[in-house]
Amino acid sequence: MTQLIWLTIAFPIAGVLFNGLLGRRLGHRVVSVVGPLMVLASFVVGVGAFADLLARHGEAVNVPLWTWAAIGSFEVNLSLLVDPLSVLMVLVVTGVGFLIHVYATEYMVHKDESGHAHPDRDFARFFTFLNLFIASMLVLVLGNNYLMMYVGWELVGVCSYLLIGFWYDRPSEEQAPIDLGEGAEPVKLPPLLSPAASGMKAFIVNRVGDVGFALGVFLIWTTFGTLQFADVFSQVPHMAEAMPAVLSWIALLLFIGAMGKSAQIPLYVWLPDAMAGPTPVSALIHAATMVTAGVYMIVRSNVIYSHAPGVSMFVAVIGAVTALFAATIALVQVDLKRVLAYSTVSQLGYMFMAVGVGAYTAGMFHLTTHAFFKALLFLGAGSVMHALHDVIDIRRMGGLKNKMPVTWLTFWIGGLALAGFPLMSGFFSKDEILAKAFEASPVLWGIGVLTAGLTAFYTFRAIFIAFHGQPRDRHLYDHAHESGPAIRFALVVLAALALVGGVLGLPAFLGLPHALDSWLAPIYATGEHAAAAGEHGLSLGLELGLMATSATVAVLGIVVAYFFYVVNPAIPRRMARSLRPVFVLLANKYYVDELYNAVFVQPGLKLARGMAQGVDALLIDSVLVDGLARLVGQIGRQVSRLQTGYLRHYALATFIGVLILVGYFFLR
Amino acid sequence: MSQFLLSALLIIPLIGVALLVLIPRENKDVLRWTAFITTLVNFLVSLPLYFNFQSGAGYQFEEFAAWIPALNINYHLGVDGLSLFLVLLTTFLSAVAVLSSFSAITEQVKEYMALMLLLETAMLGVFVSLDLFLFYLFWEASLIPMALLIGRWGGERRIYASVKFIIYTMAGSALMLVAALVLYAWGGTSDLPVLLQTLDLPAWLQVWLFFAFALAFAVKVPLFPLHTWLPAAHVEAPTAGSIILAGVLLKMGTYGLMRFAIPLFPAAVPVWTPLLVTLAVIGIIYGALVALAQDAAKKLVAYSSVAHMGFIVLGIFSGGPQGMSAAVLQMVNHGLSTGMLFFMVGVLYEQRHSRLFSDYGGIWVKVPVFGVFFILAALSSVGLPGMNGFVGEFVILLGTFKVNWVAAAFGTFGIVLAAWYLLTAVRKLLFGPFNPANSGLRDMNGRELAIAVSLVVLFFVIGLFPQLFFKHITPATDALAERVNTTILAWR
Amino acid sequence: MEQTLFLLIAAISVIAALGVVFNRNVVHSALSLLVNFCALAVLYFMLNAQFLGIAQILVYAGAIVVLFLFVVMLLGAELGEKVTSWLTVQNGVMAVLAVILLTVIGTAVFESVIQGARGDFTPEAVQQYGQVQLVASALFTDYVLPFQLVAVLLSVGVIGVIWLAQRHQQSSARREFHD
Amino acid sequence: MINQVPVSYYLLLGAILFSIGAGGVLIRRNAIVILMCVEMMMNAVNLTFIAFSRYLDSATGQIFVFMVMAVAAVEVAIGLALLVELNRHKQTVNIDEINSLKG
Repeated sequence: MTQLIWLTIAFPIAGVLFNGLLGRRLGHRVVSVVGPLMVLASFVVGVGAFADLLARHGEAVNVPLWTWAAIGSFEVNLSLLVDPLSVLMVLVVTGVGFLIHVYATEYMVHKDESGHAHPDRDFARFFTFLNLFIASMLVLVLGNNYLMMYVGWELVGVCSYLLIGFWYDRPSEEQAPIDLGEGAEPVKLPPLLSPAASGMKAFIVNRVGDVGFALGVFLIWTTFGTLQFADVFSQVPHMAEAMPAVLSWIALLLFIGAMGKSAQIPLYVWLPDAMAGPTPVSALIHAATMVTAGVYMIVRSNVIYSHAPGVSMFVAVIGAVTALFAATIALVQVDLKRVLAYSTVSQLGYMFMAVGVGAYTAGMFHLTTHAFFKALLFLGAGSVMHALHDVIDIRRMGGLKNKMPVTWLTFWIGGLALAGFPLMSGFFSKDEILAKAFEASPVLWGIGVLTAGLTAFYTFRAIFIAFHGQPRDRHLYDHAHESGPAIRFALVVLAALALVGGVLGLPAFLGLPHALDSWLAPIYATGEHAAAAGEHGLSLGLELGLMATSATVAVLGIVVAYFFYVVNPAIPRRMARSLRPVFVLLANKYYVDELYNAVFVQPGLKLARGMAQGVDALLIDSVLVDGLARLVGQIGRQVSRLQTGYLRHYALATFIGVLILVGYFFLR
Repeated sequence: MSQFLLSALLIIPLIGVALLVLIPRENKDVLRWTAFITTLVNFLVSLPLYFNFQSGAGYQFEEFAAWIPALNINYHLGVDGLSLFLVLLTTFLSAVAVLSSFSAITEQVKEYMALMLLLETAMLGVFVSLDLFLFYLFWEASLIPMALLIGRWGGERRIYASVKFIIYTMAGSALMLVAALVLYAWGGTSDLPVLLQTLDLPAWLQVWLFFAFALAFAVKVPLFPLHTWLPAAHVEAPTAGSIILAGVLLKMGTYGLMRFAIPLFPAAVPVWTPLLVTLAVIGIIYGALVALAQDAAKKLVAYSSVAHMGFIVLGIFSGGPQGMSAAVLQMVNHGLSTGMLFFMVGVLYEQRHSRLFSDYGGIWVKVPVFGVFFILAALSSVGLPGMNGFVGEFVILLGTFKVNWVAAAFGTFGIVLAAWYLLTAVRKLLFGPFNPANSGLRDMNGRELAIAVSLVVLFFVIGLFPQLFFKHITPATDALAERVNTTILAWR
Repeated sequence: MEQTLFLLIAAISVIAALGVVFNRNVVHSALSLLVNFCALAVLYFMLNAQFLGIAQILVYAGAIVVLFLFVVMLLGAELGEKVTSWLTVQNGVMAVLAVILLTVIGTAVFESVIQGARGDFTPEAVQQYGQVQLVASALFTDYVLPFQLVAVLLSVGVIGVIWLAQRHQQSSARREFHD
Repeated sequence: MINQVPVSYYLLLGAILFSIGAGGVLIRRNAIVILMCVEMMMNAVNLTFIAFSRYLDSATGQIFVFMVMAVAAVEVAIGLALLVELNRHKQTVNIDEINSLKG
């Protein structure tokens, strides 16, 4: 089955062509079958490849496709790499992807009161792009050289652009200001970007990251002369002695690409605005798969990063800071999807912290579990939106648990996993990261634990406001209803995965094998395992202690949230009033968007206008080019004035000519 | 038969013109279809060029006939890796241009079609001639039809644009003529292959001759400071005129650099490379920035051409074979994607007669098929992997990075700006709330669809299988790069 | 003796020349032109060019000056510019220029020795064959082509003048028709 | 009759007459007088021709004068005809008013 791995890409592309060309004519039912079917087929092939790989004990296999380009020393042969890491990603992408496709078949169909289904006007186009995304993600994950990774990198960027801007004709929406009660002046919130604008913002910010990635790839080719992973990684140890600086530069440049794609500190601004896209898109692209591409890239190039300790530490620091930063913003968000968006940025920070300190397996483990419970949470939020006619502002929800039991229950499971409640999948993966972070530096661990607490708090703040307490908008509450079978199916499966996900990486002291670690071991074997991430440096007691602290912090977060929003809702308002400046700062997302707009966007446009009118139209065009033409015109006019029309002048001119000639000849 | 192929390519359009003369002026459709069939036949005749082209480094399909024996100037045609795909691009785009102007041009169709065919001959002549004066003859000949096309069927300020176009290019190429004469004096002949073997000019002369040639080509490319004729010409030119102007005429500049300037004066290359690379990089950033500030679709695409051609020049002077062969492929890519962008803008212009973004907005809902193709064209121009733009840009930047990483860094930053202005254009045209003024728009008809589909198919073929093209281009560019490098070593 | 005669005639011609230029009345300047031509004719005689002397009197003095007077009469004598005084700045400049030309040619005349192919047209030959025969023989042997051309020139000139004059009648005729 | 008068005297006289003629052309504004001065310049040239022919004993000088006379005659005829024509239109012969050739 491994040799057929290219089918995993071929199926979605077939889906793209089918839905793209015929979808509009064949109606939404056919499209809603073809779309998910293609992804399921890929999943099946993925599982087949997984089985083969198990039989081969994780030994990588290259499936060559065709020679892309061969110019002198630049030789790129497209081929797919089937090894533990890529199969894991394939399973995650196609598995979660399939569930989200099924979910979307119902989500994109609006039911009016009479139960009559109105599919979205561009139903076929939605599934075409969704399949295109799966195909691009698989290209990124399965490619066996940096060029294919870059190709996938850009393709997923374009797909996210197309899908965020799916409802391209919707204008930007104003957000109602937050009232803090007792006559305090309500806090104004910035408007939400329109889908078209946020799509473009996402693409351009990604592109800024891609520039770094591209330069990294060029540097790799310039130093190693090849782009194939295997060849590059084999030369890395020798290069580490020869030119360590180049290696760090490569690692840094590739990480800039990861920053853009996985929304880390400087380039994260596009992810919250990406929520303007339909919720399945947010779930698939902005939670489970695309944003994890950065983590995958670092884990794939673990050999480079383990030989560039400086940059790895930088990665870890960026990850930790992003985690904390995003968590603080999530505390005050009023839009359910934006709470989850900042939570994703924060969790990605965790993953980068893990891979930064060399705990690649922990990073991948958290990536996998995060894919499950974050997709679940997003789909839950989508189910709520679907029921409340696209209202996502939690201040208008309340008491939905009795109206939407399944969504409420699955949302709880997702919330617990995200918060890191003991025995949930999130707990194991986050705890492993914190353990490894503690090994690297207690400061990182401190930030991690603090963020874990905040995560628990804001997750359950949203749950309690939305599902518990009294309904705040009676009209909406009456209309709320549980979602249809497709949505519930997806929610339940994902909830199950979120529950059992932990089994992939049980801690060593339980005696059970750490499944993921043994599974991913081969990909580290290529480069000797520099960081001693494999065996535990910590004593058993210390590890138990760490696990206990992270568990208590999670539970504490939940209890505080319960106390704040269910027992005595007035408290958060009073706190907000007293800490007003902090609250306003968080509500406006530290004014980062406004900062970027003022520093990059506006000056860029002003420079563009300056160049267009000033330099181009004025300086070069009218002054130099047309100016030259006018100059020639003037010279012409001046010379013509010599023809005065008076004979005397002509006679005089002739006379002077004669005089000169005579003078010259006679006096020579 | 195959050894008269190139002359056949030149003559078929002339036969077409003869046919047009016979057809009375009234039945316009007969005129249009005759012209189109001629260009189609010419395209089909040019296909064998690709199929039985042995990818060696030498000139193929050579034709030699004494033209002015006394002065040792002769009618010498030939094709090699550099010009093969440009010939195919010319014949293909001419067919596309003629087909796209069926509904756009209503008055004086006979003259219009005749000029298009003459233009095709002139352009093909430029790419296949291996004799300096023959090249110069076709180079100037290509000016006249294009100027008339802009002058007669253009927009409001068409006279200004066409006059500026002619004078700007003529001024540049006048210097080239002088240099050609000097070269002829030194070399004794104007035959390129002979000159390449026998020529040994002193270094200082090579520097000046290179300057003269490069100036003429830089005007045509257009390179940064000499580009202001392009937006004026594009905005005023009819759609088909723009397609040909952007698609082929700009390539004559870069082709000229690689065919004449670099091989004939290799010693001058290291002297001029820093300046030209800097101008190219400025062109990339500057073109993108100015494009960002445009409020008319056609002007935006025109400035995007300035930016894209900047990439090509960057590739040519990157020194390595990668940069050069990618530059040749990028010429073809730019011809196709910018040609399609102009075609799409033309489709809109024909119905709404306005080029300003403000008149459009949210039209994707009204013209879905058009929307899809426009986005594909924009993405190909932005350099989306899997399509043609990416192949050229990526490999050019790769090649340049090895030699001069600062220029490559700026160039790579250029693709961000490219994304910014092109996607802004897409957003202003297609996205956003529907502008009721466009309610009369109809989606693409069969003819337009045929053009769009054929172009998009080519985008993906080049994007996914560039090796089909590189295998023919690389030998020629390797020879070129090797010639420049050996001279530098010997010279130094 | 001859020298004094030459100086006398030269003085007369110079004064006549100045008269032509500085006379307010066109008729007077025409008459002084006549005097100048006659003085020159005498000089030709002194230079052993009797035929040309006669020709000079016939052509220049007789025909051209008469033509001038005829035209002056036709157009009315006073139509020239009302010259108030000769001492304007412009005239001064022109005069200076004329003097400069004179000095330039003058110096050249004195320095460079006249040399050239000495022909056979010596005074003795003149005595023997007669001046007109000699000139005629030269004219009709090696200069016959210029001679023909002059003939053509003269006829063209005549036709030209007639045409000009004739056009003059038509236009005036046509003008009456229009007015 | 040997000629005591050296050739340079004649040439000098020719030069003087030529300069006076040139001066006249430049100074006077009356077209007729200008034509007269031009005639005078031509005659000065004739004088120098004949002087040369006399002192170099060659007939060519005289033949040249013959040609010059012919040209002069035609020139005056045409000149005056034009002048008459001009007068018809502009009612003047003052060359300052005749400036339609202005660039």
